[in-house]
Amino acid sequence: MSSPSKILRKVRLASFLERLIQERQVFAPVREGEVILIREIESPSQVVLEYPNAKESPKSVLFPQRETLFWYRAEKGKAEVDIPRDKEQGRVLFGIRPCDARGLLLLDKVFGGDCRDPYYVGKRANTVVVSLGCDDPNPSCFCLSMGGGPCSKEGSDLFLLDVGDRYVAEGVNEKSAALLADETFEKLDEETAALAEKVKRASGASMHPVVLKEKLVEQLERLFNDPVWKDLTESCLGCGICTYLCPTCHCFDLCDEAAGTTGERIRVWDSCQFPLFTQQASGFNPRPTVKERFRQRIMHKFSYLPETQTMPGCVGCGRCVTECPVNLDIREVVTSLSKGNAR
Amino acid sequence: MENPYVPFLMRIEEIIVETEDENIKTFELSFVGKADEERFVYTPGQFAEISVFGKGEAPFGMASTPTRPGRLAFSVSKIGVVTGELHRMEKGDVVGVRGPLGNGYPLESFKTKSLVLVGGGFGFSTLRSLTNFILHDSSRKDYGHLTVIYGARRPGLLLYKRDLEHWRERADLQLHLTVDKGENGWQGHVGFVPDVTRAVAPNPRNAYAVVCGPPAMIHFTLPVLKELGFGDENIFLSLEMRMKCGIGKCGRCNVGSKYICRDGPVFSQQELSRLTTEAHMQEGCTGHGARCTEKHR
Amino acid sequence: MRQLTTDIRSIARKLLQEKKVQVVIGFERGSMPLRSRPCFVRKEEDVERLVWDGFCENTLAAYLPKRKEKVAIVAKGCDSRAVVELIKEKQAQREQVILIGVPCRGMIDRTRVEANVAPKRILQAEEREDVLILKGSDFEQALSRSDLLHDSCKTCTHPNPVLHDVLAGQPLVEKDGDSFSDIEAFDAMTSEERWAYVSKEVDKCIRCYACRNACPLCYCPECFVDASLPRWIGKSTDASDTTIFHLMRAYHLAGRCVSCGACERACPVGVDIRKLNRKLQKDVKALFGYEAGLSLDETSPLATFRPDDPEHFIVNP
Amino acid sequence: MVESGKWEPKIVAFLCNWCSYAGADLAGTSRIQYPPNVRIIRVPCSGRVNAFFILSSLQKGVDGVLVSGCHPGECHYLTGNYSARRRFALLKNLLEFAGIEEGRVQFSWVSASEGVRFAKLIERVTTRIKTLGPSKRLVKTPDRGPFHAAVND
Repeated sequence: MSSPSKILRKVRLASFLERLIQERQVFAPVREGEVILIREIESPSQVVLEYPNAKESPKSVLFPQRETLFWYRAEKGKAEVDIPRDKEQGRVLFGIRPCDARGLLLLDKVFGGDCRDPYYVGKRANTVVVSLGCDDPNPSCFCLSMGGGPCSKEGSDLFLLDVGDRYVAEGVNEKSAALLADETFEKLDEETAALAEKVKRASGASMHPVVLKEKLVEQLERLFNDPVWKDLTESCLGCGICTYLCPTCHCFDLCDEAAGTTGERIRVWDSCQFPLFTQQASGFNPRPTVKERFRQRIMHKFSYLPETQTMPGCVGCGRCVTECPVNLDIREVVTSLSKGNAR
Repeated sequence: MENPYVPFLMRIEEIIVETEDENIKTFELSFVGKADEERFVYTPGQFAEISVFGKGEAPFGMASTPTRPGRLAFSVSKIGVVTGELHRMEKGDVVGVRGPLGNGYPLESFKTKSLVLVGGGFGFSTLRSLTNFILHDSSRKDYGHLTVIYGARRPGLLLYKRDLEHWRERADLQLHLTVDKGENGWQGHVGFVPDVTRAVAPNPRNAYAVVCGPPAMIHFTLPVLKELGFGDENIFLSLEMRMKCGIGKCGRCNVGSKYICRDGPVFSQQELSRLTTEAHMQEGCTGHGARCTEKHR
Repeated sequence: MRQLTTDIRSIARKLLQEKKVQVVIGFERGSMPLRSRPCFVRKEEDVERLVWDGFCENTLAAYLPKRKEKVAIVAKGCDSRAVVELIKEKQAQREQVILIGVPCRGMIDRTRVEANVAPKRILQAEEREDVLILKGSDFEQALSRSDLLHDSCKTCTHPNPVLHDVLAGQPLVEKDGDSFSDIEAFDAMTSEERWAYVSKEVDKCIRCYACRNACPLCYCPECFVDASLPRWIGKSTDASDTTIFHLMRAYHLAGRCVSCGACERACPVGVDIRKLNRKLQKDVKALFGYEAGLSLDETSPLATFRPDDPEHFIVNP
Repeated sequence: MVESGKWEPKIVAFLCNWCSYAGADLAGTSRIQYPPNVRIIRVPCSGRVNAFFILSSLQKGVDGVLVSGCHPGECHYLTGNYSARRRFALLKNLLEFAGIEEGRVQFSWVSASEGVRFAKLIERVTTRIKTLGPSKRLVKTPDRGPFHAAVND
C-alpha cells in the first residue's frame, strides 16, 4: 500500500516547500531566539532541519494549548451555541522527528476510540505527517527502549532520511501519494538506496539502550504503595514542564471565558502534576502531594496506557529529561522501578 | 461528526429546596429540543454534565427516574462557582446538559434479586432514582425484596422528603432513615449509617448491596456488609472523582486503568479490588483527606 | 571545587552522626553531562553522593516551606538570602535550619555552553579554576568559565552566604553594588518598545508554572492563578492573562525576591522573567533603601512604612 | 457611550469611603461640574485596593484607573494609606516599566472637605487619559465568532 521510495535533493527542497505552502498550512521546525519550535512557515527559508528535536512537541498543532469548543450567547431564558469550523485547507507537519510522529499515534488512539473528539480527529484527518529520521540523537533520547527508533516510520505518512546531499523519501501510506507525485521527487537509484540502509543501521548505534522495560508493568502494580516513590519524587517541584512538552501527554481542562451575554467554552492543557487536577469540591484530594502526582504520571504512561491503548504513553523523546529543572530522569525512575529497587 | 462536548439546552421548570440550610436544591429540568429528549435514554446511576454558560460545567447524578418522561432532576449542593450560579437561577432559566454519561447501576444483574441500597447525605440522589425506578409499576415485579438505608447529619438535611413519605407507606419497601444527632419529634434511627446497617442486618442471600455517599461512610459501611456475608461481587459502589469531559479523554478521573466517568461511576467491589490500591482511596481510606491545595509539597 | 565537595561531605556526615538534622539537602551528580541536581541525604553512608561544582544551580531553599523536620541546606549566597526571607515570613524557624554556607563563584548556564560547541555533543565537562574543559567523542575544548555564567550570577553582589552555621571553603571578594544598568537601559526605551518586548517574551510562555514552583518565595498554598472565587485570570495562554500572571507574580515578590534566578533557569522556553523582578528590586532599593534577604531583623519593605515615604507619583491637581 | 461620535474614555475610580468618596460626594452636593467619564467604586480604604482591581479593570477594557485615599496621617484606619502608598509606588513603576502608558493608572489623596479639588482632579485625570486615547494594551479581546457583535453590550 506504501508507494515506492524516491529521492528529494536538498537543493530542490525549497521549491517543493514553496508549492506546498501555496495549498496547505505547513508547520516545520523554526528557530525563535535560541529555541527551536514547530511553527507555521510562510517561506522555506525559515525551516531548520539540522536540529536534535524541537523544544515543544508538534502535538500543539493538532491539540493546541487553547482551543475554542463553542461560542455561546445566553440571556434570560434562552441560549444559542455555535461551533467553530476547521479550515478546509489541509496541514502538513514537515520535518518532525520519528518519536513525535509516534506520539501522534497514541493521541490518535486516545482522542479516537468509541467517543471521538471531533476537534482533534477533524484536524488529524487532513494533516499529512512528513517525518525526518534522526542520524545524531541526543544523549537524552531513548526511543529505542520505548518500541520506536531513530528511523521508525510509525505515525508518519512520508518518511525522509538524510543521506548527505539528498533525502530518501519513503511513502508510508496513501496520504503521502499526493506529495510524492510532486515533480521534485526523482527515482531512487541503487547507490542512494544502499547509502540509506547504511545510515539506518548506524543511527541507532549511538543511542545506548537505557531502559529495562520488560517486567515493568507487573513491578509497577506491586510497587504502588512502596516507599520508593517518596525518595524518587522528593526533589520534584510539581511544575508542568514534563507534561506540557511531552508528545503523548493529552490531559486537558474545560472552562468558560465570558463577557456580558456572550462567551466561549475553551479547552486548555492541564497537567496531572497540578494539585487542582484532582482536587474535589469537598476539599478532599486523592493526590494531595507531589509523590502521588508523579506516581500517577509514571503509572498512566507505563501501566495503564499499555493496558488500555496497547502502547506505552512514552516515546522516548527525552524532553522531560533535558527540561526538568531538577533533572528528575524518567529513564532512571523506570529502570529502578522495573528492577524493583530505589534509585 | 458527533460532538460530545457541546451541550443541548434544558429549561428549569421547578426548584425544590431540599434542606433546611437551603444548601441543596433539586432542579427539575425540561427538554428545550424534542430530539434531545428522544436521544436521552438513561438508567439510574448515570450522570450528566450541567453547563452554566459563563461559569463552566459540573457533573451531577440524575435524581429522577427514567420512568417519568420529559423531566430530569438534579440535586445541587451550593459549594463552588457553577453550583453557586445554579443556586442563583430561577424558573425559566436555561442551562446546557451533556449526557447521559457513565454506566449506571447494572439493572440486568439486579433482576430477581433482593436489593439493599445504602446512601448517605448528598450521595443519595442516584439511589433515589434507582428506588423510584424499581418501585414503578412496570418494574417492581422484576426485583425482589428492597431495603433502603439512608442517613444524614440532621433530620432537616434529609433529601426528597415527599418521596420518603410515599416510600414509608409502601409495603414492598423496608425504609430505614437515620440521623447522626436526633432531634425532638424524630422517630427514625439515631446513629451512623454503618451502625444502622449492622442493626438492620439485611439478608445477604440472593441479594446485592449498593453503597453511595461520602468516602468516610463508604469506608466504614463496606466491612459491615462483608461481615453480614455480602461478597465482593455483590457490592456496588458509585465512585466520586473530579470530572470534566465525562467521556474518558481529559484524564482527570483516571484511577488504575479505568476512567470513573466512562468505565464507572458504578463499580463492583470485585472490580475495584483488581484496580490499583488508589481505587480504595476513593473509599476515603487515605486517612488524611487533606484539605490540601499544597502546590508542591 | 573538589575541596568544597570534601568539606561539604564531612560537614554533612558530622551533622547526621550527631543527629543535629534529619536530612541534608545538597546536590548530587545529574544523569546528563553539565547537570547536578538536588538530593536528600538522610543516612551517613549516602553522604558520598554530595558534590559541588559549577552546575549546582537549583535554589534548595524552595524545599524549605512547610517542612517539619530539622534540615541542613547547602546554601549559596542567594540560597542563604532566600532562607533569611523564609524565616522572616514564618515559613521556617531559625533553629530548624542549619545552613552549610558555600561561597559561590557563579553557576554555569548549560544552554550557553551547548550553544558554544553546537552541533558537537558534550559527553563530559571538567572545571579547573576559571576554565571549563569540554570533552566529546571527537573533540576537546576549553572555555573561560566567567563568560558562561547565568545572567543572575553575572550581576550577583552577594556570593558569600549572609547567614550560615558552618562555612565550606573561604569567603570570596564581593563586587560592589549591582548597577541595574540593564534595567536603566530598558527604562530608557519608549513605552511602545517596552510593551512590544514584554509581549514578545510573554508570547513564549506556556503557563507551566516552573518559574513559580522553582521560586523559594512562591509558597502560597493557593496561588492567584488557581483561585476560582474570584477567578482573577484565565487559564489559557491568552496574552492578556499571561501578562497579568507575570506582572502579578513579580509584584507579589516585591521586596522579597532575592534575585537568585531560579525562575529563569527553570523556564523551558527562555522567557526573560527576571527583568520585571529586577525593576522592582531596583525600586525597592531606591525608594525604601531595602535589599531582600540580608538580615533577619530588618522588616520587609511592604510590611512597614515611614511617614515620609516618597510620594512623587501622587497626582496633586 | 459614544453619542457624539467622539470617543469618551471610561475611567474607574476606587475612592476610599472616608475621605475621597466623601470629597466626591461634596463635589456633587455643591453642584460642581466635572467630567462624567468616571465610574466610582467605593472601597473601605486605599489600602484595600488590590493590584488585581487595577489590572482586571484594564483587562476588561477600561481606559484609565484612579485610586484615591485620605491624605497620609488622616487615614480612618491610621496606616491604610501608608502601606498603600508603598505598594502603589512600586506598582505604578512596574506597570509603566512593562509598557502600560504613563498616566493610565493614577493615584491621589483627596480629603472629605476637598470637593473643588476632587473635581479639578477628575478634570485633570480625564484630559490626561483622553490624550492617551483608547486603552489597547492588556485589554483582553475575546473572539466570540458569530456572536462577536454582542461583545461589548
